Amino acid sequence: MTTVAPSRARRIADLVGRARELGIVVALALVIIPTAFVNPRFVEAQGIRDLLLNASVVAVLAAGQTLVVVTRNVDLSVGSTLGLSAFLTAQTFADHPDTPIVLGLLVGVGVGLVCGVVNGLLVAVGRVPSLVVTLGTLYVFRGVDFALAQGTQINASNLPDELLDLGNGRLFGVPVLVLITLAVVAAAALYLRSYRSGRDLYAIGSNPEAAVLAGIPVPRRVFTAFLLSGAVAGLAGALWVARYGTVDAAAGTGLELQVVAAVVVGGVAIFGGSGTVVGAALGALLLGTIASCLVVLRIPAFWQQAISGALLIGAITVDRLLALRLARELRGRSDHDA
Amino acid sequence: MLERFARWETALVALLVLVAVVGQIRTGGAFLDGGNLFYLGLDIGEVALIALPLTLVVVSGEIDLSVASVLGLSSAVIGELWDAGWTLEAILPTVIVLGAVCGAVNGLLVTRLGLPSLAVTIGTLALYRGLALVVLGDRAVADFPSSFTDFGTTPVPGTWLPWPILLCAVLAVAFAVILHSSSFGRSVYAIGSNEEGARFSGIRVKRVKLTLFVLTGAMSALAGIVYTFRFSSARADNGVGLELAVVAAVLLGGVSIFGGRGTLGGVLAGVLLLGGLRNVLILDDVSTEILTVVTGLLLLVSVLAPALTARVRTSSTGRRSP
Amino acid sequence: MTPRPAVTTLVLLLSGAVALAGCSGTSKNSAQSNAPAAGSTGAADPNAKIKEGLKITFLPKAVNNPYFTVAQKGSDEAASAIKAELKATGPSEASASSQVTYINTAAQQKQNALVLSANDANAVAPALKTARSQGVKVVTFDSDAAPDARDVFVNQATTQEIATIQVKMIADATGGQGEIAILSATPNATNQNAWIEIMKTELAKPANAGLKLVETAYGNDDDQTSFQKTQGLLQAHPNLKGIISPTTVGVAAAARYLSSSEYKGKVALTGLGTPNQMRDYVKDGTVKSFALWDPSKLGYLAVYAAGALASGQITGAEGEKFKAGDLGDYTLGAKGELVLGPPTEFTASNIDQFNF
Amino acid sequence: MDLPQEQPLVVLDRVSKSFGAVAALTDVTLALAPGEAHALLGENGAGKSTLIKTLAGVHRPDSGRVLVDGAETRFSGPADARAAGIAVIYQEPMLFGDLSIAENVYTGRQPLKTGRRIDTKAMHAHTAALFDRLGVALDPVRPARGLSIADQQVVEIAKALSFDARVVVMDEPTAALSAREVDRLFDVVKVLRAQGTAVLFVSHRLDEVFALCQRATVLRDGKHVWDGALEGETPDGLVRRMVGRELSALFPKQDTTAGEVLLDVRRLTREGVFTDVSFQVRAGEIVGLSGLVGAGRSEVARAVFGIDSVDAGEVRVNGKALKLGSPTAAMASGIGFVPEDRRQQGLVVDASVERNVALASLGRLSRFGLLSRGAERRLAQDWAIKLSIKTARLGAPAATLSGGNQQKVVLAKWLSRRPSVLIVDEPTRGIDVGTKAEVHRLLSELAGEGVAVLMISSELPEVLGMADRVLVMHEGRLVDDIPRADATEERVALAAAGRPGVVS
Repeated sequence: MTTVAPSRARRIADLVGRARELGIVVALALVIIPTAFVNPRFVEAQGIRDLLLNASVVAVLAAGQTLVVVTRNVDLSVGSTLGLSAFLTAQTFADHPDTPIVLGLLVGVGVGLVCGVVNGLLVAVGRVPSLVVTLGTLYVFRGVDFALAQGTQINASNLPDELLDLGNGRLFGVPVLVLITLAVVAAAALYLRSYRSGRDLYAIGSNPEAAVLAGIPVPRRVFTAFLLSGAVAGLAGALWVARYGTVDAAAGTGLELQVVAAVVVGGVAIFGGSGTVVGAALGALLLGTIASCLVVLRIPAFWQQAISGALLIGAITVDRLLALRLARELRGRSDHDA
Repeated sequence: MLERFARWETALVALLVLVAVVGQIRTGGAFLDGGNLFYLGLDIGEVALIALPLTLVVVSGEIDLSVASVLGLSSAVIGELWDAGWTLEAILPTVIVLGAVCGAVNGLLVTRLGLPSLAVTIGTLALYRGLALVVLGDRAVADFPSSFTDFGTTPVPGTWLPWPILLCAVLAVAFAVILHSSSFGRSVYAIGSNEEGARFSGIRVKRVKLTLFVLTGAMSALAGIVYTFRFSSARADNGVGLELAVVAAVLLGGVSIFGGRGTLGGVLAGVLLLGGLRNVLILDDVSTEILTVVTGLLLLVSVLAPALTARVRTSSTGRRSP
Repeated sequence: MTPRPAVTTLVLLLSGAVALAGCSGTSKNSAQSNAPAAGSTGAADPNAKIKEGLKITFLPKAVNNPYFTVAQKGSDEAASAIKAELKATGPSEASASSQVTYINTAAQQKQNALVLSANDANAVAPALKTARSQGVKVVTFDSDAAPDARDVFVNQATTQEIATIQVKMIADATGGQGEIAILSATPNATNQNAWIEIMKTELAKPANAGLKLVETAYGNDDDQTSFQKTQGLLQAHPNLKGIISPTTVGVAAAARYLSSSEYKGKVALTGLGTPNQMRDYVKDGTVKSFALWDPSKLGYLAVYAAGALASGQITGAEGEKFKAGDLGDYTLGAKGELVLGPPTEFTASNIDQFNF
Repeated sequence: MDLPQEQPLVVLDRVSKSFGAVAALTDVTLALAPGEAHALLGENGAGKSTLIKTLAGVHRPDSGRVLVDGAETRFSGPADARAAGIAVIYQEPMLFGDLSIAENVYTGRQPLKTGRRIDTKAMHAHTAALFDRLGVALDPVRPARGLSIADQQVVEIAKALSFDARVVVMDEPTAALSAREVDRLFDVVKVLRAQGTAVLFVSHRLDEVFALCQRATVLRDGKHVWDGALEGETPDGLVRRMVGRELSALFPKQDTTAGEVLLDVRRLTREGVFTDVSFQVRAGEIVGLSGLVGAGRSEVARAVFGIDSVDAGEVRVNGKALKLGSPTAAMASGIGFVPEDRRQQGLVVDASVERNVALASLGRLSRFGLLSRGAERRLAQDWAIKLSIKTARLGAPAATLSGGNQQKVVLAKWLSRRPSVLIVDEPTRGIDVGTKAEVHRLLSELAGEGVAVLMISSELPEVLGMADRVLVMHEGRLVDDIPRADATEERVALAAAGRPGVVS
């Protein structure tokens, strides 16, 4: 157990850890630069703003999802949570046009929190697999949404201008929505990186049994992860209203798969333990950018979905190969004992 | 003996009976009417066909979310080939082989590269649906001869039984035999309960799993054929979102998402329960949103109930071993 | 252990199942046409009174679509006028096949008539035929089913009128010069595809020679998708001068994007939209004019037609006449088609008179 | 050395704990005084693990009290035990592979800076300082994944040091360590004792126990048998207390004449795991494979059976070359393999006994792929009787059986295939003494019937008593091949420590 050639093992681990974020940035460049050549508008201010705006809702959801996925769980109900929160937020504004914006956003967050509590209780206390629980609540939340909406739609004209400005306004040329997204991603990243309870989430996902032995309150932490994921999805719902101005009960249907895809492309291990919020957010940006590029490059719309799917599979394959490589390197390095 | 009563399958059958009785009363006898049962059968046909192989996949501890996309892809290919002048007799086997290939891609990614099937099939969910759009685009092909579409729209002569359900029943027997009475099925359970243990017992884990994914692909393609003929409409977006309904039915049928546990009978009861409940609620003019909520709640109950009874049982007898 | 035999058995069974489907070669060219239409039975009695207590099912494309919520209001009015029992039901997502269950249920419930807007003209046809064979009268509105699968189709306006007015509006807004694009609903939407065909003919006319259609995009009648497709169109075509969106969801999303972007006022937008959704954009100058019929009147007329059918006043043959309450007299056109009337053009000057 | 006379730090007072019908601990009392190194002795399955987990707060005792500093305490979880100053170092440490070493040391107790943020720099510095104290050079920043068991143990010890634990429990810490590492560990323990820490030391190596500890407690079958000062005690006396009978009563290997070479392993290499391993096992022979945990013994067995792939070398069974990397091929050639981890590898614990017995014979039990349940049941009944498997019914899940009976089910699974080569990995780990003797008799009978048996075991007496020859591995290489006559505890231990053949 003498010297373990520390710098080398560390370097490899670091490289693989960062390779993911670097890789996405490179991929982004590979996608954007040729597109910009073909169509310079793509990288003008409006084009860049649109790219960021398109990715922002998914990026926010991906940040919340990361908290759950690193604990070896998954939250498939985010799309429905977003829909429910979007509708209730919009309705609050439509019924009470004088509602302060912050209060309205809090309504969204509150709705999300309630959904998160339901998921969290079922998973952490009921000890039921999260995949099944959140698949169930995916239906339940959406059903409640339909029941509340009763086929109505809330339009931009019913919503206060301040809210819509939030979705379209800019601060120093950057859309406010993008700033909010950055704030959420930064907060989640900070939490996961620099707080004890955040690190606990990684520990739980990395080795649940050891987490119990290490005295980590596993159920409470998992509950918190779902709670936060719900709250973030709720906030995303409120942002959705601000961005699109039109909300009916179907808002955000099917979004969960996009979010999981973004998280996975972003390098978060689907079985927990590793991955970063920044990676997940970059994953969302990459997927959104590719979709936009295909439109701009006038690639038939029909190809877009196939390309996203192929990309997702490519990403997890590369990940897996890198992980195997890393494992081999680490194993080689610790057989030293000379 | 008591355990037998506490089994989830028993509860499911009881629920089914309850739904049938209440449905019959609430709808004034319309529920168990032959005509209604025919429609009920049509409605659950595709879900049942896909649920059969998916049960085996989930018992083996994996999952396949790409099933509905394979259905869509096969429907799109049927349309495209039909437009290109192929005969249906040539198209149908081609499509089933295509489905098997889709399944093989899933299976190879899972077994050869060791990727988690959840992530892989979320990817192929998008990929196969995307390919369906590439193949058929925005077109809808509808001019199939009635000799074929009748398969999806008429009952077996002299009965109320829809043809797809007859097909499904035959295949259900085959799958039940495979899962419950064959050495292959025994391997599937062993892999699902303890993959390592299965490997140490000489079971070819990778090959079994690959076979299951191929079967699932082929059956999804078959469901695509049924779907296409039932609506006499080949479209790229056929069956969007159906994967959740199938997974819900399988889980409701008592199959453990972690593998190793579940029966085909339970899954069929799950399919019937979801379909029957839906049918009763629609007949009774209950609104759609309630349907969605009920589906979700049933799913939650299906996992909560066993978890809770298990906990009650262990707390009464104590844990077995450290 | 040997998994082989079991699997072989299954593969055989699967192939058997396929073989079961047919024996001789059946291709597109050899196939005979579908069975002849069920056709109208019996003769119309123009003097028959509309029966009371008719049971009618109202089936929109999806229950949460605001357009149909408005149409349903009209149908409720008509139903209370003819003392019919109207039941609105339907799927929560507008997929091609989801309506079939509800059609079957209507037949099962022995409804007198079914009023629906078809998600897919062909996918609903077999179920509709079965329903008709069980005595259910079928009226389609807004979006037709295969003509041999229904009795009457209530068209909002003729296809020609709808296409023409939109081309006229975009020509006005762009000054008749420049590239234009279309933002449609789903790629399979029957209505939109028919309108787009005629729009293309219109655009080919010398009067519209300055307009060049560069792309047709599909927003899938989904707000977010339509929104992003609008973005894509503008980026892909730097010289784009105008967009036509012949769908209420698409036009609202496109307007919303334009009004918040740099393209506001530079790129013209028109199409089919509801006054409530579009009011702000007309007032802030994003949109000069758009068109639509009144969906509630459409629902009203459809229910009256259903009542007339179920009471034997009409059978769906060309030339038959009936009185549709407040809307007055209507005459059936070819293939059992009724036309509500010309679409209304909404501009800043008249939009405040409408509320739907 | 004087016994510490102060008040004990921790006392387990007449603690009992059972799992279902199995009583793991019955009225066990244990007291740990400050500054003492206390040995906990007992055979596998005597209840040591349960006792440790009770101290660690993982298990709550059914009856009895836990006293900390004389006050009765209830641990509602591991966090409580840790808060009370009790650190447990498990035999196979439980680390978080994805997290850095430093984070593993400071899980839940990371040093903080302003805003309650984790002070990563300080954490790395503290960890490096701990490793300095231990005299090891591990990089605090690298992830724990891929560390050797010895290194993982060091991380665990650093963790215990980091929160100034007053009671440190070490569960067979030396099993995987080289002699030099053991010396270093003992130095660390002395430092701990000097600080007034109590060390509870679990080991099968009695020489280490005598070198390190002042007092000992012996458990047998979950009961407290003896405790007292080690001064004046002899290893033999302790073993008698642990086993409860004379050693000679065990290990009834009959003498057989070795026949044909049935298993011939030639220059087998798996990079980074084992290198250039060659040996033969003949019909009627029991060959022991000995060595420290982690020396590569189980890995060789796994490779021969085809679970893991190899990079070089070949295996011949009955003279024919075996296709490597395929358990199916290994089974077809006549190899049976009773793996190390019974619950994870040997059994499908959720499945019934009969299904487990039949699991390796599915092909033979079915026709056209259809399984005959009658044949399956007959097979299971047959072997349940032969091996006297004690179970309420054959349909009961294997999880409900005791460890010994579970092991018999695994044996039945392989014996029903009539193997010509049987590899058994730790065949008697964690099973009771009676069953243990049955397993030994069975292996001996098999050899008598001409089966070639390769037995991997960490229990030296078992290896010495059963094996015709003893192979010893050290760090992935086969270092010694000792005939029965020359096999002594000392020689095997020296070879395992990397110094073969230096017996005086």
